Amino acid sequence: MSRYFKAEITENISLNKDYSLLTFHPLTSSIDPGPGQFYMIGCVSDGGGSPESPAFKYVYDPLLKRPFSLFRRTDKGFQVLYRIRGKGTAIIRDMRKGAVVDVLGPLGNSYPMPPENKTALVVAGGLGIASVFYLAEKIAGSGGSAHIHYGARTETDLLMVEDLRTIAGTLNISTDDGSCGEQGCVTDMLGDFLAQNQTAAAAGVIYACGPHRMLEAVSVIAKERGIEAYISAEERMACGIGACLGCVIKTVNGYKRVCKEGPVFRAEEIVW
Amino acid sequence: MSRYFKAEITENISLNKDYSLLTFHPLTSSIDPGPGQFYMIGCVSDGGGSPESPAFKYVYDPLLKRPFSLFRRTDKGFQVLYRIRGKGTAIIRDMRKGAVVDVLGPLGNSYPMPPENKTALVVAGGLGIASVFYLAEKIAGSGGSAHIHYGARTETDLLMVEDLRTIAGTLNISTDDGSCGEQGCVTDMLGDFLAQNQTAAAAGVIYACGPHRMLEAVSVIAKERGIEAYISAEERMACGIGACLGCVIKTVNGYKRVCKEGPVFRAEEIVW
Amino acid sequence: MNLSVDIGKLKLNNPVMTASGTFGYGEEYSEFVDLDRLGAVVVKGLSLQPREGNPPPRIIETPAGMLNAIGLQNIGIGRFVKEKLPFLRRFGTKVIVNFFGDSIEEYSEAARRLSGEEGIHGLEMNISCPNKEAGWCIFGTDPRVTFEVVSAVRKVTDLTLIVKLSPNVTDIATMARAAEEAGADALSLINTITGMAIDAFTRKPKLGNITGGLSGPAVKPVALRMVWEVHKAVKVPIVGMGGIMNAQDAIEFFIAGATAVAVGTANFVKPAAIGDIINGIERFMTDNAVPDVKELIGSLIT
Amino acid sequence: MNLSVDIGKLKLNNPVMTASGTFGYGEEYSEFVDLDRLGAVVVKGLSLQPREGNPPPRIIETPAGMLNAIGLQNIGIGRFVKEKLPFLRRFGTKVIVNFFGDSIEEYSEAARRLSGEEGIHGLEMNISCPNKEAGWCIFGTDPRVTFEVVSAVRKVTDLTLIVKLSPNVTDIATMARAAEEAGADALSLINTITGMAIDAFTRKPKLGNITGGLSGPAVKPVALRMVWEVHKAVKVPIVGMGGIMNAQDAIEFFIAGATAVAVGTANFVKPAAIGDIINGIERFMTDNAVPDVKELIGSLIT
Ligand SMILES: Cc1cc2nc3c(=O)[nH]c(=O)nc-3n(C[C@H](O)[C@H](O)[C@H](O)COP(=O)(O)OP(=O)(O)OC[C@H]3O[C@@H](n4cnc5c(N)ncnc54)[C@H](O)[C@@H]3O)c2cc1C
Ligand SMILES: Cc1cc2nc3c(=O)[nH]c(=O)nc-3n(C[C@H](O)[C@H](O)[C@H](O)COP(=O)(O)OP(=O)(O)OC[C@H]3O[C@@H](n4cnc5c(N)ncnc54)[C@H](O)[C@@H]3O)c2cc1C
Ligand SMILES: Cc1cc2nc3c(=O)[nH]c(=O)nc-3n(C[C@H](O)[C@H](O)[C@H](O)COP(=O)(O)O)c2cc1C
Ligand SMILES: Cc1cc2nc3c(=O)[nH]c(=O)nc-3n(C[C@H](O)[C@H](O)[C@H](O)COP(=O)(O)O)c2cc1C
Ligand code: FES
Ligand code: FES
Repeated sequence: MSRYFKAEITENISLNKDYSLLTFHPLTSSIDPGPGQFYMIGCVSDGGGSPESPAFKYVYDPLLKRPFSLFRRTDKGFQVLYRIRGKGTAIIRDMRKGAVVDVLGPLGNSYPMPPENKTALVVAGGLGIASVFYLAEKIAGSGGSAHIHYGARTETDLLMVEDLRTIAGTLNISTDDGSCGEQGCVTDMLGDFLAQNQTAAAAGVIYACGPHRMLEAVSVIAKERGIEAYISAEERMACGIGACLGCVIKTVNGYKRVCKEGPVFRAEEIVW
Repeated sequence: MSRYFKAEITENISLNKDYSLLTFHPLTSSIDPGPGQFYMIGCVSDGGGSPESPAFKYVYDPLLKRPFSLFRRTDKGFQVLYRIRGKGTAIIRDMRKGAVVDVLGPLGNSYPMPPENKTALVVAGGLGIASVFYLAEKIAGSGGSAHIHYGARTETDLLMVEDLRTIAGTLNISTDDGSCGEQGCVTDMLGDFLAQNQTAAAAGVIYACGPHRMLEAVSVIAKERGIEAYISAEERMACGIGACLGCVIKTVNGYKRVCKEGPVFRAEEIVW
Repeated sequence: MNLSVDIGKLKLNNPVMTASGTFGYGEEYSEFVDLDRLGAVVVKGLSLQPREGNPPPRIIETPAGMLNAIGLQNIGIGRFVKEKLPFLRRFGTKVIVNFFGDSIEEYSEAARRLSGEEGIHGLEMNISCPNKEAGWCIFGTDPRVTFEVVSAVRKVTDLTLIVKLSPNVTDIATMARAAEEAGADALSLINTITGMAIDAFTRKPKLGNITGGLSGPAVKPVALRMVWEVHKAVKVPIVGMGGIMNAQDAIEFFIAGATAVAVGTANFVKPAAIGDIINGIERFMTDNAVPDVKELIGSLIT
Repeated sequence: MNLSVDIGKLKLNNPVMTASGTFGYGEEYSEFVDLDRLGAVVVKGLSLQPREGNPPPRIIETPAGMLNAIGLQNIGIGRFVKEKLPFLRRFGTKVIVNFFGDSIEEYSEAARRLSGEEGIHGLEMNISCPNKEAGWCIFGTDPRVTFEVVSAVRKVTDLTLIVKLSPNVTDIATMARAAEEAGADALSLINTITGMAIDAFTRKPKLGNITGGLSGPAVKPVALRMVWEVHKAVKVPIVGMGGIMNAQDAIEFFIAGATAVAVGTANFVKPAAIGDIINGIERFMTDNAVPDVKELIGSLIT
């Protein structure tokens, strides 16, 4: 049972030109992840050959593993929902079923589940959905239900919406260009929701993941209304396990490591 | 018509654990190669994606293209017979049909065809066969026939023997361990052949490719018997086109570039 | 098969240690690596007082390498001794503490404080961190200043003293001799090479600190050359590092003249790397009939 | 869109040139690159007399880089002028001749000989090649010697004089200032970083010359940092190089302070690289509304 393992790719589905969904199955027994935790994935696959291949052992570009949130678990393994950004994700996109990858995880802390008397208010901006989906699923699984606010730039950036619908209490969608759902930003949508749902506002816990600006706006809203809020942060990472001090974020208690004390922080703790 | 082109992989057959045969088809019109010429192949494929992929554009390890002799031409394209040595060849081994690679070639000079009144004596040590096969085929195609001496360490290092048989006048095989053909080294076999075939010896031209020591031995034999001999040399290469001065070999006329003045040299020119 | 080597008074079970700053305080990696297997654990650089370090981003990947600008963030010697050292004492492995200061006095005081502690077996003096304000780097780039600061530390400690050299110098051999003459028991090299990354679109540096230190496979050729140059220049043992990713890399450093090696960036790439490297060295020695790792040291045939 | 820049008296159509030693004498690459598209062609380093260069192997690939130890093999200035220059004269592109000598006298004599030739538009003085015998490297590592040799060359030539700096120094800014004060019209950097590769099995150096110069993407972070440091230290224009593989890399060098860039190792990786880079710079300027490439120079926001 280790957080460092080799995994076989069991599925790698292209959702559209920019996004894919990878499923990997650990080849040795691994640890159960919590919602909000992440994995670091090596960007060299054995190309269907053997992990003893020189291509697997001696190619050092890309070098570092890439961090990805646990999107959800299926019977085929762990899923990560990812955007093709640079060379690492482009290589992962090209990995085929059966290829073997090096994985480290689950890493970091988890979103705390909402107490029984509280309602989960989930806010996702863009790929932030990857970090909160599993949380929403867990909440649904434990009999609760989450109000999900999901915003993206445009329709094609809205991912896995049908799956989301099955686990959401309510699902409010917005896009910057109005191509789907409300036009505008997800934080405005959250603000409106809270204004109209005083009970949810009074007994809610916010869980947010998305771009820095969005998280800042969420934290302002939460503060104004006195709602407990958790955000998931992102930083460049090398080790993923708290050793290199590379991934720090500024908090009211000094620098904290996103990979260790995070990625989930109380919103009020962050110095925006 | 350019010596620098993208090519599609039309076939990549594993001959055994250590050796494979790659066929690539130029996507733009390319130049006809001569026997003994070589290609430099980029070791990043587009992985079946697009050459615009960041994986294709921004991965710099392996960096340099790898040189490979033209093995032969088929209707599927140009073939190279290669051994999986390090990371570059391991990556090439894993390339699939349809992948696109960056290719430079044909490069260097060619073996001169034997004059009509002369017999070709082909000597190949190990992978040296990759460099002389096309020559033998050309000779067979033009109505001549080559006496081929082909030595390798052991049976599994003897490659494409059946194909070779169809184009050889005579084919003599040796292995270091006697697992196939004569036991011993290919140069001894050549020596014996010349001793027994005075006519071939008197009117022969030697073409040799293989390990340094073997080439040296061939050149000694050729000199002793006054036979014209050509050898194909190997050196580390960067540019492949004579610009970097990286691939020089010591000759009686000073350093010469294997990629430009070579890879084929008159045996007597080399300072062994 | 003998893998043991001596670094000053330190007897290491094998010649593989962790590179400072890449293995935390040991605890972080204990899940992936049996600490008892290591020749030594070298901990993250410490100073008398805790340090906040540089603003993020602190890490940028580069081709076959990475830039870091951690800025020597650390919990300070006091908290290290109280909170981290007890964990390390549980292992048989040697503990080497990497430290630094802003002045000769701070260096001496840090060394003095560390020397009294049970469970600290050696000191590695970082005179070469490139992430500090300009003036500071003089400890690692001016041989007279190097001599002075190493001499001062030498006076206050009996522990094995390893001086860690900066590669950002014209002549590493001169720096090495200065440290040796000042009483260093060993030298370690290389620290990171100062580099920089820029975002073409925002026109801003990619690191919060503008510049950072380059490590990883990209720097290995430079590290190997410097180890070889220093090996020819001094008598004290060398701890070689810079881009060691596998056992073969480590063997190359031994051949160039290193008595031991340290593994840094590789830990990030593969958390079990250092264990694999030790196993790989053993396998190499078996396969190539090398009964004693010391036979490899400085065995370059030129 | 304006891509033209001035390097000394040289007006370049665009700021992209070839790095000396990686583009032969221009002819070799004319099949893959339209030489008229280039800002300038910088030819392989020349000396008064032809040189044999180092024994092979001369090239070793390293992670995201390569070591070379060509040893300045060249056909000599005489043959260059007779055999190679006529070809280059056919193009509108500026021709910059990289040269070196073993003494101040040789440097001056070489510069004098080159200055009279039609079709040579500028000189690049290599004081930094790491592949020569020990004593020689002092031209590029001791600022007083740099000042002296550059001053001597300055006296004998009116051509634009670019001095090419070595990265193997503690303080590149000091070296840059020495060259500037001695009359250099421009500075180019970086040359290769000295490195080494060892075969673990044979225990021999992988290069015939033991050490060689590291180039390629691996060194880019170091090159970028040095360009930035030199940009802050001098007024003369800088030709930046070291690991430029694509247009974005080139833009980063402009932002760090380079007025022009040179492309080296990339030519080997993709023979059409330099043309692609020029096209890519144009595309970047269009996409990002940069009407004049000069706007980018030294535009780093810190
Ligand atoms: C805790 C955490 C969870 C994440 N979860 C997801 C997810 O579920 N889905 C998803 O698509 N992306 C996620 N990301 C971002 C993802 O890690 C980057 O998109 C990815 O590393 C880009 O790699 P690349 O090689 O394609 O890009 P390149 O730009 O080539 O990468 C260069 C380097 O920068 C790092 N890097 C680049 N972008 C980021 C980024 N945004 N955050 C951190 N490091 C970065 C890379 O890891 C690499 O070291 C997450 C990041 C963090 C820190
Ligand atoms: C003119 C010429 C023709 C060749 N023809 C063939 C052929 O038909 N089939 C075949 O299998 N091999 C051939 N080789 C050798 C082939 O180029 C190497 O096996 C290959 O480059 C190894 O790459 P790698 O990445 O797997 O190994 P690595 O060891 O990882 O390569 C590291 C670097 O060393 C270079 N290198 C390693 N071995 C050699 C070598 N023997 N010669 C030159 N450079 C080398 C690589 O190109 C690369 O730059 C030829 C070499 C030359 C010079
Ligand atoms: C994230 C990081 C932090 C580092 N911190 C320190 C440090 O605190 N003290 C020190 O002497 N060296 C430090 N180093 C340098 C390493 O110990 C080592 O010298 C360098 O990384 C080269 O080795 P590598 O290529 O194997 O990583 C650090 C390196 C990295 C990558
Ligand atoms: C094979 C080779 C030969 C070189 N020859 C010279 C030379 O003759 N004169 C010189 O000043 N620089 C020479 N250089 C250095 C390059 O001009 C350039 O400074 C260096 O390679 C860094 O750029 P790059 O990373 O783009 O290659 C040579 C570099 C290589 C790789
Ligand atoms: S990534 Fe190393 S401490 Fe977080
Ligand atoms: S490989 Fe560059 S000259 Fe031959």
